[in-house]
Amino acid sequence: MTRPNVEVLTDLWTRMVRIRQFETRVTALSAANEIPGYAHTYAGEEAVACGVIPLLTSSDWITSTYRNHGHSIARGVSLASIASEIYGRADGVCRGKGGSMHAVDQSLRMIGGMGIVAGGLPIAAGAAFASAMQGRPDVAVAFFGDGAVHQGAWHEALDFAGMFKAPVIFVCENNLYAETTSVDYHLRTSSVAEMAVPYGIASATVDGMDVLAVRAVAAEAIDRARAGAGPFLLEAMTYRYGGQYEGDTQTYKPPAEVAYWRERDPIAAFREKLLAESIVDRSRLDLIDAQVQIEVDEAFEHAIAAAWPDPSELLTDVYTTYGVSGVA
Amino acid sequence: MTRPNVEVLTDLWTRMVRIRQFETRVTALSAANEIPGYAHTYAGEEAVACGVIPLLTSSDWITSTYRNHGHSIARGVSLASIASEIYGRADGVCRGKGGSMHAVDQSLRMIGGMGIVAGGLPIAAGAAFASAMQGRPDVAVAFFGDGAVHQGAWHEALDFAGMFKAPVIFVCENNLYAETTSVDYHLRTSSVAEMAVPYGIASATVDGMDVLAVRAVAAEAIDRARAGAGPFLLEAMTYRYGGQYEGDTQTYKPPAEVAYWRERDPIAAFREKLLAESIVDRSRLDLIDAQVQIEVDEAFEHAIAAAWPDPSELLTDVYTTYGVSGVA
Amino acid sequence: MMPRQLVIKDAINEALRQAMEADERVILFGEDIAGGAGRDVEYPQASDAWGGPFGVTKGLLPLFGRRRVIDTVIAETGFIGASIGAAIAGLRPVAEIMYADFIGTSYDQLLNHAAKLRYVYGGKTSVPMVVRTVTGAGFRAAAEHSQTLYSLYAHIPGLKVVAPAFADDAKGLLLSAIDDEDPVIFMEHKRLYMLSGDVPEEPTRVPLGVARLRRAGTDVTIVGVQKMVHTALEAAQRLVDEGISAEVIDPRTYSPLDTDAILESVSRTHFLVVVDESYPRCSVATDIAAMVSERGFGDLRGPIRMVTAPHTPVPFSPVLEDAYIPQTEVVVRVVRELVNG
Amino acid sequence: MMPRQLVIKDAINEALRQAMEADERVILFGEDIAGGAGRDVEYPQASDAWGGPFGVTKGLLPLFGRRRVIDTVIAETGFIGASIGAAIAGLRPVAEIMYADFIGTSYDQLLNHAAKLRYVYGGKTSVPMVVRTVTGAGFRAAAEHSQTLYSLYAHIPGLKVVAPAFADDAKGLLLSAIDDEDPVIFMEHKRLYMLSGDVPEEPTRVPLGVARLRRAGTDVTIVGVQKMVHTALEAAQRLVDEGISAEVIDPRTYSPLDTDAILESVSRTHFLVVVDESYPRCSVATDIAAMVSERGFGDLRGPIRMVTAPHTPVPFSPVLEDAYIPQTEVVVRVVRELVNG
Ligand SMILES: Cc1ncc(C[n+]2csc(CCOP(=O)(O)OP(=O)(O)O)c2C)c(N)n1
Ligand SMILES: Cc1ncc(C[n+]2csc(CCOP(=O)(O)OP(=O)(O)O)c2C)c(N)n1
Ligand SMILES: [Mg+2]
Ligand SMILES: [Mg+2]
Repeated sequence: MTRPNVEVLTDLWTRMVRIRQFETRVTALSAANEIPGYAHTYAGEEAVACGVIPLLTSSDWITSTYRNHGHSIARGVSLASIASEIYGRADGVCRGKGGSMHAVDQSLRMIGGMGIVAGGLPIAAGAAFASAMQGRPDVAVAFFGDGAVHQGAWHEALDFAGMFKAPVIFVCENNLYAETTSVDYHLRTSSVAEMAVPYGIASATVDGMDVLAVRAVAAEAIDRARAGAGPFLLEAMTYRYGGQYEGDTQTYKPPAEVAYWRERDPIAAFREKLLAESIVDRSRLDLIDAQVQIEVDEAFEHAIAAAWPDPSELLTDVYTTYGVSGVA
Repeated sequence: MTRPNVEVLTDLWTRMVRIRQFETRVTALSAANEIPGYAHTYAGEEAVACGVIPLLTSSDWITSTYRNHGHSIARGVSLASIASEIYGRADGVCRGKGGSMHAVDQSLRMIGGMGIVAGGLPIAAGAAFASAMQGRPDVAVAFFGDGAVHQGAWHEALDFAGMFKAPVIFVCENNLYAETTSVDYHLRTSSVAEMAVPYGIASATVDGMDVLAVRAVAAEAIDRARAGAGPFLLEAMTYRYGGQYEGDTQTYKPPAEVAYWRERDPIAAFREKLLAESIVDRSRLDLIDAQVQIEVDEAFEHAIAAAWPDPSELLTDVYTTYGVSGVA
Repeated sequence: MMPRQLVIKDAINEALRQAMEADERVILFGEDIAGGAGRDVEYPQASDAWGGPFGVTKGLLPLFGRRRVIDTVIAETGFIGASIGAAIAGLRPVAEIMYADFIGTSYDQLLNHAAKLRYVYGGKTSVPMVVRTVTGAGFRAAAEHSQTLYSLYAHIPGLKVVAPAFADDAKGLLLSAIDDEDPVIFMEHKRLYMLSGDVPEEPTRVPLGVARLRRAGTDVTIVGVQKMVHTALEAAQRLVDEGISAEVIDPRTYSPLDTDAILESVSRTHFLVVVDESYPRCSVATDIAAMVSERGFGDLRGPIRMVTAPHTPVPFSPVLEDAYIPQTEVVVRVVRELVNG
Repeated sequence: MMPRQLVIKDAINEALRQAMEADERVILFGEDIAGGAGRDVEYPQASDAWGGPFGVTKGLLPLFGRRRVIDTVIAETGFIGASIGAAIAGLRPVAEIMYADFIGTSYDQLLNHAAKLRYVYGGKTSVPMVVRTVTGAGFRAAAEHSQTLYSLYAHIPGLKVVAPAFADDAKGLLLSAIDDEDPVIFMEHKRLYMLSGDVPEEPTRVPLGVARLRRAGTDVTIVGVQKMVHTALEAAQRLVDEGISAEVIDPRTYSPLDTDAILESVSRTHFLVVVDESYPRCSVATDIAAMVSERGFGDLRGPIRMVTAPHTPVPFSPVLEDAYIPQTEVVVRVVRELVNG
């Protein structure tokens, strides 16, 4: 892959900052008890979503998880509609029916933010299969965590994709933890990438704190898939700064480990790179930072002022077509 | 492992013949429409059950499948009680409630003949785990087919066993087919044994038509497990002579393939070996053959004359303890 | 065109064929739904060896090829999940779960994904897929190949549930299920596959959500669930001799349920018996009984009676299994007791 | 010993602790039921980080160690299946499915194995295991973390189903569930975890299969399902002002169901309302209603009314979720309409 140009690099930076600031706000609001329900933040992992998603066309498919804000923001979902969703408002990206755990936009071909670990993987494989079968160039990307590799659905999804050479990229966000459980305890292999072997699926492990490194491997994986060479398992080594969800006190993380990863912050590192290589100047980056700050402010101001769904929404959209007598 | 002595060798031979003749009768009776329901026969695969099961102590655990007659016979379940079960009689090994697909004896620590592909694997892993935890020497053996490796339950069972070093031996009866579907189509690896790698489980592929070869590897696997070295995946290459179940016309099997495997018949091969190495003489083997013939005759004569379960049996043993008011 | 006699198995096959002819997007997934996969060149005789264990899909492979008649590995979560994704991405998958009993191996995909992907995300997508599966006792197939489990699907908002009892309905409802924009569980009773009936040659749709009156009567309403419609009809026939006129309703679809048809019938007959071979607790039988006890109470002149299997797994032994499945005599006796007070 | 006030969460923790103290065979499996697995030496602060997402099992690790408080990977089929095998091989596993909604990922192990391993094989073995899981809406946890799904278990012969609503019952029923020789699904409502009540210090058992009269009354029987018992009690309290005396029954266990207690109550009050936050179709509400419509019909002076959630997934938005869960006012209105006829 050729080196992305300045516009692309600036755009990647912007998306990462947008995610970070959005999540920082979610954390603050959660701590203040302002947000109903669960919120799983993506801070620390920005380079993964931003390394992969901007490479996709608007007709490629994505499955996400409960930890979806980063994916949605990287995909271009407006901060206001995510914020509204988190607050359960009528103009939320899911009309308030999904909340933080499901805040993805199906009209951007984000199929779901699955609350069930590994639940999205076979679905992504199927979407990819369907694209290929219909002669379309679309690929699918399934995001999931390191903990998901233990699920039967993971096995069956990789098996399906390997068998039918479905153009799907399985992106494992290996953030070293499944809830409180570290990968040292839960994995039997030294990487998730190795686990692809029995399925006949190509794989690679990449530094998930380096957006360009992720991008380079993802681009290859996507190109391969579009060219009919089949699925890919991309493991990105990353770290979640927040708890499993907001409110998790994270007593299970050794401070030295946290410090090590904070040291490798994907946004700070990328900023340094951009400055060191004189790609963008400091004032431009600061401006972006400030603009994003305003965007985030506005998004949440919008959300708390937004209307609640009409109670009649409770009963709509269970089915696309209802029974003859109107009864579900 | 040292070479088994004459008694052991003769016993292995006898068990194999018992399975073969029993299954041959089941096939004939099925063809004559005398047997209710499904029957999945084990003819051709005798060396696997007989290579493994006689090594077990009476307190080791087994999970089997719908294709269980061979496992039960190798375990020493009486032919009469299996035949009665196949006919749904009161003195069947499951009191007539299970039929051919479930004809195993729980009092011999055969936990079940699972009708669900791969359903027994996590259960065997759990039994093994419990033995080890209680400081007992018992191991568990889970039998399953090549087709089962695609199930989520397979993945989760191997994962569990690998993680907790449960003393379980996973025995894959690779008979080249899952129903009509050949392993060439359904596997992405050149063996099932390789699939053990991500679970940190040791494995081997063995000639499943050679009872002594199976026995040698199984003995090692069992010893390892008893010694606390954890699980093992043993893949035995074999062939089913019958259909997926009786009535299956098997149009999917190329005649040359059938001939190739028939040529390598485990019973004929073992007989030749016993004779060639002058371990047992022909007349002794012929006598065993004839005696087994009588056993099988008697078993089925017994079964068709045996009483039906009392209708009250319908309602018993759903629970061990019933509700206070006697209501389930 | 004229209707001909077809057995249900063939009626289903015809529905699949016509749907696939009419719409490129319809594809089939399942284990050995053709058979002999991977050998078409090397050993062509293997192709289409089975058409599924009951031969329901036999003959579709030669017409539509491996591209659309897709033999999967034994991984229900894999191919049901893939069907969901494929449905969203523009296909119309019809996936076969070989026996309804196996649903536990893919239940999450239906419960949390197929059923909810529309509602949770604000109505932006549909999941137009069909899961065909095989229900029912009486085949001497024991506890893991004989269950009905209708209520595991009917309980779940977002799923539709169809369980035909006649050949014309099997064809017409399957065509509607494939047309439908929502996930439909289409349940075929293995003991009805060989039942024949008039079936129109053309692809005539039968709408989901509409019960069918299979016999008119005045003294009692018997609702039969799938195969039990036939038991109800036999009972009704026998009751004629006793001077009892029984009306028999086949709901045909259990979600949506045609509550109006059942209530209307009970408003005339004043008595209701529901016959269902499923487990008795939290079943479609209790669902229908509860609905009428709430909405049709004023019309009732006696208790609602449910004739069901006992609260036990399905036993293998023929004598036990025969005692397990609701028998015509029992329905006759229950109706007699009920109507004669 | 005196009862003290404990919240349900702590009552459950105490039951587990006492069961584990009394019986070496009791072990726990689940995801992060302790937390920080694998780090006990390297970073001991990680140990017991969570005690499950609600802290229900917190404090058991220090007492019983990793040998008996076992953090698993995210593989419900793996550890539920393993629990079955371990139960058969002499242990008494208590496995946690973090949310009832996740049951689809291990449903086969319960449906076809735990529930059937005794019956199918002629009564030679028992499967003494408990699956603890967390039910219920009202936590702003949306469609995949808020379901109850009682009927998916109660439908299945061979499983027992317990769903307590009070602290004393939570403790006493869990102890009985662990003692029980059969597989028991023990359902804990997340919105009740912090509800406190008197709980005896000693390990007092509450038998399975016995309903509890939570309020005596004469005019109507309200059966509440788990958290809805509290809604029923609130409604009963409000109805006093209207001169209506409502009796409130908490079945506590749904399989076996104490049908006698419900029927006896209805025989005195002549009216029945069932309140359940589950999906309305094929639910425990329909089960109870159908049972009474069959066996208690003669006692009824009006329709059986079911106050349930609508046939939709659980919505996230607080305003929608509040409308989703049966509200006290609705129960009051329904009772009023019913009794005043
Ligand atoms: C089938 C299932 N089991 C358990 C859970 C509870 N749960 C939610 S997130 C999680 C940890 C997932 O870890 P990982 O896959 O590494 O993703 P991460 O949260 O670290 O991004 C668990 C156990 C679930 N949602 N689904
Ligand atoms: C979960 C599940 N899916 C499908 C089936 C139907 N089925 C029964 S046996 C079988 C093939 C199994 O093949 P294999 O594992 O190789 O075992 P074999 O029969 O060859 O011994 C299939 C698909 C089943 N019993 N369970
Ligand atoms: Mg993780
Ligand atoms: Mg096989």
